[in-house]
Amino acid sequence: MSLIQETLEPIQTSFEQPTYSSKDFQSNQDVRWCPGCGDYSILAQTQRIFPDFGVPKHNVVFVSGIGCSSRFPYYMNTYGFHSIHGRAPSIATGIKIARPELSVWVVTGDGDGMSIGGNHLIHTLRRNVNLKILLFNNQIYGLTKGQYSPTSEYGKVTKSTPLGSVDHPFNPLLLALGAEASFVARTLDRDTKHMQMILKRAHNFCGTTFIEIYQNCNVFNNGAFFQFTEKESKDDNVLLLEHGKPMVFGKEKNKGIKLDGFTPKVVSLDGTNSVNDLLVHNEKDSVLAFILANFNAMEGMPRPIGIFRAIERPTYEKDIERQIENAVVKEKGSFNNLIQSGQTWIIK
Amino acid sequence: MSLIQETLEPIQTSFEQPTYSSKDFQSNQDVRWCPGCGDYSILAQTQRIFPDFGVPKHNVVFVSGIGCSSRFPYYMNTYGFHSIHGRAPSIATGIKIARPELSVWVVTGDGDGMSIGGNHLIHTLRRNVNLKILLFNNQIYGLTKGQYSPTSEYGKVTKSTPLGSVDHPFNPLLLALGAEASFVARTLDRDTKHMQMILKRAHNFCGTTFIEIYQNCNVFNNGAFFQFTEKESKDDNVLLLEHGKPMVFGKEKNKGIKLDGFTPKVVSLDGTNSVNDLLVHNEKDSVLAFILANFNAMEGMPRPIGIFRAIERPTYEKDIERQIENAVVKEKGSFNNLIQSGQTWIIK
Amino acid sequence: MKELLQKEDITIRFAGDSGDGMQLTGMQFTSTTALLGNDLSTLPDYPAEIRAPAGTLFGVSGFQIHFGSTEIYTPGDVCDVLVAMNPAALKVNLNGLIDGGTIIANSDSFDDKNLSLASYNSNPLEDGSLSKYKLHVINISKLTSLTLSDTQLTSKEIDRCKNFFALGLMYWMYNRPLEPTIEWMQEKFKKTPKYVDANIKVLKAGFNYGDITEIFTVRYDVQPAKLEPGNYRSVTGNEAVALGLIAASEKSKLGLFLGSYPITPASDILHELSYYKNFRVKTFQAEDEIAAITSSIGASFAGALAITTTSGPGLALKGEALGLAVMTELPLVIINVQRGGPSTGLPTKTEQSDLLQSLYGRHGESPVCVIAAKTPSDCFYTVYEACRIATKFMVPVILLSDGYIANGSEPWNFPLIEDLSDININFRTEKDGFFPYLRDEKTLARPWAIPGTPNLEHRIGGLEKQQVTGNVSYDAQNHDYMVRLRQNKIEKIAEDIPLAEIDGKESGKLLLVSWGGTYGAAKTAVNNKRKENKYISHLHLKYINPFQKNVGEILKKFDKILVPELNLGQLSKVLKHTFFVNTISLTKVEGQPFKSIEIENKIDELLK
Amino acid sequence: MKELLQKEDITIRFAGDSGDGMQLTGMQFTSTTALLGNDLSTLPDYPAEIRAPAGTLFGVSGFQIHFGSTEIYTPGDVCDVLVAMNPAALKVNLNGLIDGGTIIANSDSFDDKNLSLASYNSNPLEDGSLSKYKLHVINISKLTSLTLSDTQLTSKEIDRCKNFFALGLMYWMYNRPLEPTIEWMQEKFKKTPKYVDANIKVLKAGFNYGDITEIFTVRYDVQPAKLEPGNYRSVTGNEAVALGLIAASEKSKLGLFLGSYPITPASDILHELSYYKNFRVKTFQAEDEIAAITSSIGASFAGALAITTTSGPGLALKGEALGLAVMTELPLVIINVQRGGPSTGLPTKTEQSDLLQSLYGRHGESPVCVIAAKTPSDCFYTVYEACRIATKFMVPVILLSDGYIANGSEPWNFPLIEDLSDININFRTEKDGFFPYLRDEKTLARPWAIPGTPNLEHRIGGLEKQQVTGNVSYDAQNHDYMVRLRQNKIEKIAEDIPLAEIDGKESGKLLLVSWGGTYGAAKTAVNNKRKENKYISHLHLKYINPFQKNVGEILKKFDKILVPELNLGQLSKVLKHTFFVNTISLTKVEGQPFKSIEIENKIDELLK
Ligand SMILES: Cc1ncc(C[n+]2csc(CCOP(=O)(O)OP(=O)(O)O)c2C)c(N)n1
Ligand SMILES: Cc1ncc(C[n+]2csc(CCOP(=O)(O)OP(=O)(O)O)c2C)c(N)n1
Ligand code: SF4
Ligand code: SF4
Ligand SMILES: [Mg+2]
Ligand SMILES: [Mg+2]
Repeated sequence: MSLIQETLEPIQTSFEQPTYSSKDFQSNQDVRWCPGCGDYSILAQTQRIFPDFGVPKHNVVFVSGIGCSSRFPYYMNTYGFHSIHGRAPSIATGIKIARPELSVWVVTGDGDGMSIGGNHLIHTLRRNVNLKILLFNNQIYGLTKGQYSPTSEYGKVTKSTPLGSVDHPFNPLLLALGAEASFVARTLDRDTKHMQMILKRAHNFCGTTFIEIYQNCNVFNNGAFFQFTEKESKDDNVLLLEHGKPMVFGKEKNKGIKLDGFTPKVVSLDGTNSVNDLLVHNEKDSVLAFILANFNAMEGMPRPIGIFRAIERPTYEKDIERQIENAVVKEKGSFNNLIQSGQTWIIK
Repeated sequence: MSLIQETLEPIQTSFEQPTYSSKDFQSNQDVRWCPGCGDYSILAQTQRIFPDFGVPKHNVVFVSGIGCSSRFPYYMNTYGFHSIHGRAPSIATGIKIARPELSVWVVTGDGDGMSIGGNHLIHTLRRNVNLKILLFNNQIYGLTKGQYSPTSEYGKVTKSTPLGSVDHPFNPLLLALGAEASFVARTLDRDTKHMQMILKRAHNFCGTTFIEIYQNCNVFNNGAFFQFTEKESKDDNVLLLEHGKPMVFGKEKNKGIKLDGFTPKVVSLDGTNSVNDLLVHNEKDSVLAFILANFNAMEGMPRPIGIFRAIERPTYEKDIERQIENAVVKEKGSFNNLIQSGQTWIIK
Repeated sequence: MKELLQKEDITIRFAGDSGDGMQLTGMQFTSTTALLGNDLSTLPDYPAEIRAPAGTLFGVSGFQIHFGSTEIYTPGDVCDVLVAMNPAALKVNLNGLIDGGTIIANSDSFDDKNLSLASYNSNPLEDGSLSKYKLHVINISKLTSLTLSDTQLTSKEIDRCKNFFALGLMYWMYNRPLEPTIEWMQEKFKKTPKYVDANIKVLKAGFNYGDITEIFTVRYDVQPAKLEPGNYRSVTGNEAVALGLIAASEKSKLGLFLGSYPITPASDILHELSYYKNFRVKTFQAEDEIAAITSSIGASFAGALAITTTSGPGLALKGEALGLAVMTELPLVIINVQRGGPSTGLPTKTEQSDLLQSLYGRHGESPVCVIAAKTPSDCFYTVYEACRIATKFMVPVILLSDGYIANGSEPWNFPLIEDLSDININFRTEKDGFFPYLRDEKTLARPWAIPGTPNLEHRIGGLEKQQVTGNVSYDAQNHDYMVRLRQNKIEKIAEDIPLAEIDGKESGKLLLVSWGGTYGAAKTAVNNKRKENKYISHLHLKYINPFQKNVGEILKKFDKILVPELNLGQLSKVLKHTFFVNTISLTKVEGQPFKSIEIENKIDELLK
Repeated sequence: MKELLQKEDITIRFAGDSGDGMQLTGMQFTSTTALLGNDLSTLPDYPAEIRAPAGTLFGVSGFQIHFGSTEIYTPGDVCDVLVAMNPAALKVNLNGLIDGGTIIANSDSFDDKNLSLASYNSNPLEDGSLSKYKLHVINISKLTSLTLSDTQLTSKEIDRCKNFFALGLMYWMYNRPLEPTIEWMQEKFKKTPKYVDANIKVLKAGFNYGDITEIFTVRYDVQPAKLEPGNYRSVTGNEAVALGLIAASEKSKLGLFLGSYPITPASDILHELSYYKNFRVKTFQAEDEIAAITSSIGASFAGALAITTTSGPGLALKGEALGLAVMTELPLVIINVQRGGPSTGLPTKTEQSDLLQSLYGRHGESPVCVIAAKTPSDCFYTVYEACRIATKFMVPVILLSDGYIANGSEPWNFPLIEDLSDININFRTEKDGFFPYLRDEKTLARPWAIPGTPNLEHRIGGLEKQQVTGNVSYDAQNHDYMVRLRQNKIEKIAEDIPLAEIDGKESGKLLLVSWGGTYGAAKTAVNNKRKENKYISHLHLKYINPFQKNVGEILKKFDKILVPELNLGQLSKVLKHTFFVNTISLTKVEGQPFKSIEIENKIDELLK
């Protein structure tokens, strides 16, 4: 079931394929993140997967705001714009509207994208400008040295909350769903293959893609996501979402998700419950996406990663192009006609 | 079922009850809306219901941004602040944090609250500051004379979209749910009793209350909601949500809402379907609220009015008070102690 | 046959309720008068409320037109005729009427309710208080409904026609033809012919009323002005901005991108441009002013002719992002239509109080080019010039307009595309020797290398840039160098613009310096003084940052420098610290343009 | 026993990788030195990156301390000693070392990798390039690990202790006791005693290394300064702001509300205040700067002592809302800790380039009070004064600090609460005669009538206000009146502040005018010149809008006026247009404070 109209535009497929290696996407700038920062892996995966897209690198633009994460564009050997705090989605929107043929990526942090830039983010999502948005969520302000962010957990002790934060955090995916984002996903800095897969899916999707990437800030918020990324714990705490597949997880693949009314439950795949009783993931189902996004707040539920929702709808910039083409076909504008189009008179 | 933690604070109940009439809430300022504007009714209902609340009027503050709707505070004989475009939630947050004992109301428009002020709105909702937010949604920019707003429908022809808007609009309730608003409701300018009821429920709720009010702008967007407000059509197009009650609607009360998986359907209460098969409204169920909020986009579904969700959780300003009280109990601050608290030395 | 007197110029003010159609009436009178070859200037003046309750003082909407057989630079200091459709309109506008001036009052609206809404204790039409004016009390509403008594229109619809009665009467009184308005009606209401018929009937009834009744004994005629020969049209400042942008886009072959958020009095530029999809104009109504300017910055990076339009409060919000455009050295035109401040202030009134904000309203040393338009039609040339400078020097340019010239109109001897100077754009495509911050020696412009260009991949941003490479640099000397370079680059523009021209002698006792919309009143004041054989010189400044190269020189040749401004003396401050000359400020902050008499009085005082 | 030489003042710079703990080392040296009774001034200097890759040039973190037996006003123009923990630290800081100065280099880090990261072709410790300095090559890392070889610490943990070796050595060299640092370690690491032991061991090892080895033949001593008697503590500018706000809150009995959004270099004020919950301080980390200031405006309306803190880009974002505070005439203190601009610029460096933005960075005529702090401890008094003015005059006050004084520290003869002047707040409670915009005759302040007060219900907002009633008014004359009144009100503050005091003769050839953080360098320059018998006068301006009443008078008595600024001459502009005096600008925009020598050279040039 879908609450939003179904795919209207075909997925882009054919490009003249340049042959790149990941090196081609590495700029000549020194990478300046702290040693051990999760940002390195995200950069590496991006550089690794981009050659697969077959987009000429001069047609790619990375736009960011301000924050550690927002240094990202400097390291990609494409066009790039490291802008000001929170405004990357708007700058990228301007680029994309002006030049729909470019592949435009936004890199933002939980502070940059969810705090000061929250409004631009949700408006971009509702408009469905064909931008690829990567939210590096480390649940902290890194660059300003460790204040809590809008995704930091309630009670978090930080420089600006010595007695613990009393801010109920945003759930980024829930907010994106509330803004009717057409593509909503989550991946992990340390799961290199999964991240590459998600980036590729995003690239192929026509519309705004919103990807939350759990990113470890080893200096100010070390280990925030270790239970989802470390070998010992990840299998039991992460639920990999795959379209059309039942929701199974656990080291032994012996646990699953069942629905009781609207309430999801973890069940063991012992005798009483079989795989056939489990919820089956469906990227086209918004209600399911909503339920999955809410796992964060539910004790005992694994954390889903993957594509929560992917439902195409018209993109903003193509709609504009369409209006323009129609108007031009009707009557191509000419300044001389325009300026004389109302009442004019001659004085001799 | 609830995806957010349950009520933590009791609903406020006892006040020393002043005896007011609606007149007491009318200021001496001339009301300057266009004749016929839906704002008049909202003002009247507010002035009518306020005496019921038993709050001394000097403890009430109305805060607004800019727009026709935002003129509202001038007409309420309480404290009032007609601020700048989009910032009412932040100003109100400052007031409420500084003085939690005040009853603070925010009046905003679809442009003021959802366009320029969208970020403050969602942050206020997630923080759960105990503000009463009234969004006058007329799906247009009134004060600036008729441009489309973020709630205007796709394709709308306005001054700034002569060929029709290509902006997919926000669904305000969906966005509020995405921001985990604890109280989410909708009412209609012309349904005076319902509006009064909703205002009262909001008043009694402890936490941010977000109320979308469909408001007719008879000058720039006349009739936008007539199918939900006019006698001939409203019964067949409006679904009144009542906690614990099955979802029945229609002139003859002969239609209802049933669920098929996650998909709601309208059914006739003829032989095959009975009231017992219908969905029952539950203000504590977030998934249900999400499904109901999505009715807007679904052909053939009635428009729900009422309280979509009401789940209490700690309020921001009370948490701050709590931290302060604990800290003060531990050791009341004294400047002289503080300034000497580190290393000091004496020079003679 | 009634007497026909010749007049050199006339000022009429139409005033009524917001719902009375006064703006429309005024605009019709304007078109017809322009067609007759008069020079003219208009001043629409409407309330901040959309449709305030009928009859209230704050709901009065006015439209003033000043037309003549000579050149006209202002909408008129005082009116010769006041058309007052109700008591509030009379009350609000009476002090703008010249002693002995004519009042046309719609007596039907002077009932108890309306009188009390306008705070009249007695009916001014009857109590003799208007004895110093030529008062014509006409039951316009009644006459309108009589005229339309045989139609099917509802009484509400009939009442809406009454403004055309007043218009017809004015057409008679000032010897104007009805045809242009009739043609306009036929076009405008073509889908509802009943309105066409009704309106024409009423218009003619008004005209005939003047002709037939005994009330009026004289009519006036205002001969065509000796305007430059050419093709004319009427234009408001906001329209001229939109047209100028279309022209710049066509000439530069750059796609036009407008990122904007609606705000009075700038919104009409957005409205105009959003119509021009067939010019491939892309208008983006952003969620706020910050998204408006930042989307434009993105579009500029991508190679568009990028524009953002706003008014004061919006410019304040754009300050931070404007700094980014300064640092990234991208072309951008910011159009600020000034209104009354501070804060929400007087949103529908005019003012010139954003000059200092335009120059200094950003953190850090953040210089931008600032230029100002002086009249409605000058908005066209000024925005065109802004586009030229922005793209040639790779800098943000702020264009200052104001509510008065944005909404005011004048006849315009308009150019065709071939009459305009070229705007040549050279996107960088050559790989060899490319560095993002390697500059053109003459302009100091860095290359405009847009995404999509092979081999020129590069990164820009808001952190300080190393010279030449454009890499991030925290180097002390480099920062100092770059701060001064950005300043120099703006100053360099002075070498690319014409010298300032002075109107009058090159030295003397008194120089009048004007900028922006005060041009008209200043010019008129100077002309009037000259008629009295008082010679003063006049310098109008279009370029404010940088000033033209000879401005300092000019200023220093005068004993006194008078600077009238609709603020508390902002240009004065800038002249003082830039040229170290003393100035005399004449300031007025009333939400209205200067009257030339106010400037003349000051001149007299200074020449004493 | 080694020789002990007396010195009047010494400047040391500790430099190393961001991860080497240089800030901490410097701060420890500072505390100990302060306790000894020296006067001192410090300059922390760290990169914009959090923890840039080890060994890189941009990852170098430095901490400079200048201490002496006389009064110290700057962190020192040049260093006497450079402690370089790696090649990059040497490279970056060498040009700040005095010829013949001392270098302490950790030779262990001068390996091929680090040398190449620092772009050295050969090892400067070996190639003779440092021959003009006293070079001490010490294998600090090795010595540290030897010292800790018998502990259980990992080699990584051991390596983290090496800064204490350098510190111990410096303590030996400048004859400082180890006890204060040992005590601090015992407190700081009390949860991990193994660190306490290790650090103390290494600290002592460094000290003994100086004492025992033959390398060092002399030590130095710097006698206590003859400071004013009293109770002292060390304080940074940001700490002083926080303390000043606590004092103002306690004294005024107003609850303190801080709405802020983190930004370097202002964040520490937020951090400090968020600790003071037991003072009932309410800190609100808002979603952006606009929410930060508007929440403060709300809190002010509600009766709090309302503050917002930020740096340049944030101030730009607050411009529109600041206009609302101007219009609604609410008390508000805006603290702007300036940093390098424009745009993101040099976020961790200092600059004075937000002065014009503070004065003019808003639409409309939107005057606010602007004052600036001159030293770390002066931040305390300045913010206290800002609170006093804001609440007494019901106006917004912008306090300008900068990165240099915000992070720098100095010994401070601090006051107790009873030493501070009163701040009296009178909320309006009386119903009779209450009008929201009826003013106090002396201050022109309107009443502060806060929600919750019976019978004083009223509405305020951003539209122009009718005088007295505060109702919305579009009246032309009223607007003009109110615009001028708001301006007057700011000017009136001049009657409530002390006259400016000049340091030196009241007239003469040259007046040095400083503002904000340039105070120290200016003062030092003046003192140094006096030592050469060159007498010049010095005027430091704390109040910039309005200026003190006698400033114009003072300026006019000098032939030349020299204004050093870390911008392109912003105060100069303001002095010129306010007082119509000519000024000579000395400008530097390098992200660093002035060296006094730079001012001295200019003085010499002007006195020639
Ligand atoms: C207008 C403005 N306000 C504040 C800042 C300071 N600032 C820089 S980055 C940042 C937050 C960064 O957090 P996040 O986006 O989560 O990025 P991270 O460093 O964690 O990757 C802030 C508050 C700024 N640069 N500009
Ligand atoms: C900073 C700023 N930008 C723009 C405006 C212009 N403006 C005033 S109200 C408004 C939109 C009003 O729409 P809405 O909030 O829906 O209110 P309505 O008039 O429809 O009740 C706009 C764009 C402004 N006053 N301030
Ligand atoms: S501070 Fe955190 S997020 Fe920033 S670079 Fe370091 S580890 Fe990464
Ligand atoms: S313009 Fe619309 S919303 Fe505004 S007052 Fe008029 S009818 Fe109401
Ligand atoms: Mg972060
Ligand atoms: Mg609206």
